[in-house]
Amino acid sequence: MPTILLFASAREAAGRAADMIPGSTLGEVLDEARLRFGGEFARVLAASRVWINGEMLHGDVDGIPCRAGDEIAVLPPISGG
Amino acid sequence: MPTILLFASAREAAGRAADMIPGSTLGEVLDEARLRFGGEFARVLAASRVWINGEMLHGDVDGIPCRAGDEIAVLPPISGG
Amino acid sequence: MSGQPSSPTYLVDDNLVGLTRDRIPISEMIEWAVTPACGAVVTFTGTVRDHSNDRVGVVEIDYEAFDRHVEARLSQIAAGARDRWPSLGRVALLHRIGRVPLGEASVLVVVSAPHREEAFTAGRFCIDLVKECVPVWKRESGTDGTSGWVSDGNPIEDVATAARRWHPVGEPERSVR
Amino acid sequence: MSGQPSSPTYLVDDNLVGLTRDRIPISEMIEWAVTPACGAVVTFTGTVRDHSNDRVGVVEIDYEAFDRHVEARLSQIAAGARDRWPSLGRVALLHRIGRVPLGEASVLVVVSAPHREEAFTAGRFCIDLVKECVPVWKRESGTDGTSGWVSDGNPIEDVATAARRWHPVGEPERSVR
Repeated sequence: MPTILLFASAREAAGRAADMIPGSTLGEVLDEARLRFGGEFARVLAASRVWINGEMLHGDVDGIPCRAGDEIAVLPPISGG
Repeated sequence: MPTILLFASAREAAGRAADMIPGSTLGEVLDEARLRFGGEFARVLAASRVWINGEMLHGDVDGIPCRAGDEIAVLPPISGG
Repeated sequence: MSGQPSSPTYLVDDNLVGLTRDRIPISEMIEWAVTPACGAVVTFTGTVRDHSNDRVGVVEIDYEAFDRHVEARLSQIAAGARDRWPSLGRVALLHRIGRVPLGEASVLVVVSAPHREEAFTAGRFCIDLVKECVPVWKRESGTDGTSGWVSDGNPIEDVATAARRWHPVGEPERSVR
Repeated sequence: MSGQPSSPTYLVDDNLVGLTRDRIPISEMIEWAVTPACGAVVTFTGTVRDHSNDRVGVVEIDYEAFDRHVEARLSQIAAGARDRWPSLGRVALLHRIGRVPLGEASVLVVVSAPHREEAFTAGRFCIDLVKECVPVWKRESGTDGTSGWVSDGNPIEDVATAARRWHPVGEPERSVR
């Protein structure tokens, strides 16, 4: 089952820093995350970057396949320094 | 009698850091300095700025009057820092 | 690296990057950056400020990071600067995380070069990219007892993309290749 | 001032200029420059380099100054920077004279500002003007035992003139007012 890692406002909205979430595509995992973590999390997610295994994703990413052991990171906007 | 202050390569060419040089205009003082200190000094002077009492001079300066107590400084090019 | 974010790590001889929970050793880094061939050292320290777009009366910022990606990103930025300005001597990029009180440094860039032109330009490049590309978030705490995540950030960017887009201040922006 | 060129002198609260024969206190100056309103500190250190246009194998530079005009000029430069970038926090400008060995700093600029943009630009302005306007000369000594005045300098310029002519790197040069 993929692991989701949550940072900063995404972590706070979800009430946890990490979770195991089922899904065979990124879209399924993120849908389930929105269900579990609620509307505030969904709002943060909409403004965030998503990385899989440290790689940034671009464009329409919902169809990307996910496997057990994949690490999906939700990174809210940064203001740096 | 005006005082002339010499720095860096001007000081080295003249063999001294300061001198008293007679003259009622800057042109007279600098002519006398060239005579006293020789050709190498004259070459350095040609590339230098001349300040009177801490003020930079511009343009044709030979006619500027000099008084006893005036401080004429010869400042070779700087390379800074 | 990510397991011990407590002291700077030498990654390449002339690039030094690190994530630390302690005070950033500013003068040590400047000393380290000096080499015989380099007459110019430019240093940028980003310090915790008493105000932001969100808040006045900031007394502390708590920096949270995706730890194990910070040094890799800093290292890419240092390498990107060296690609662009091959004359650079040394490049040090350090980020502090955890709670940083008002006035202390959270980020440090030190760049040395033979001449000041490239030291200034490369220093600016490095801090601009640190602020665009390194997964670090700021939670500000105020004198009023409240705190919150800084809300005016931008989506985190890849180093390669940000480097292509970066241009010296004053120069017209080039299109992204 | 000119009688005691041994320690930095406070001239105005938020500007600090000085002529010194000792090592330049870099980290103290950076600490001094940090204020609660300023999140960005840019530091330039000019260090003695092993080569110049004239010479390789430089081991030391002996700096000679028209002592009693150095601090006044540094002060004019700091004031000029503050006129141009009113948001600046603190500005420190120090010059060392006498014999400075390879790798040690001969000149220091530290500028703090709320944001990095003006800190970088003002820092560059300050060091450019120091190199154009401050009556200091360099005599380089080499490994071969010879020494000589650095010959590739420019005529010393007034601060007001140099400030008007100065423009950020990359911007087209403006005509002198």
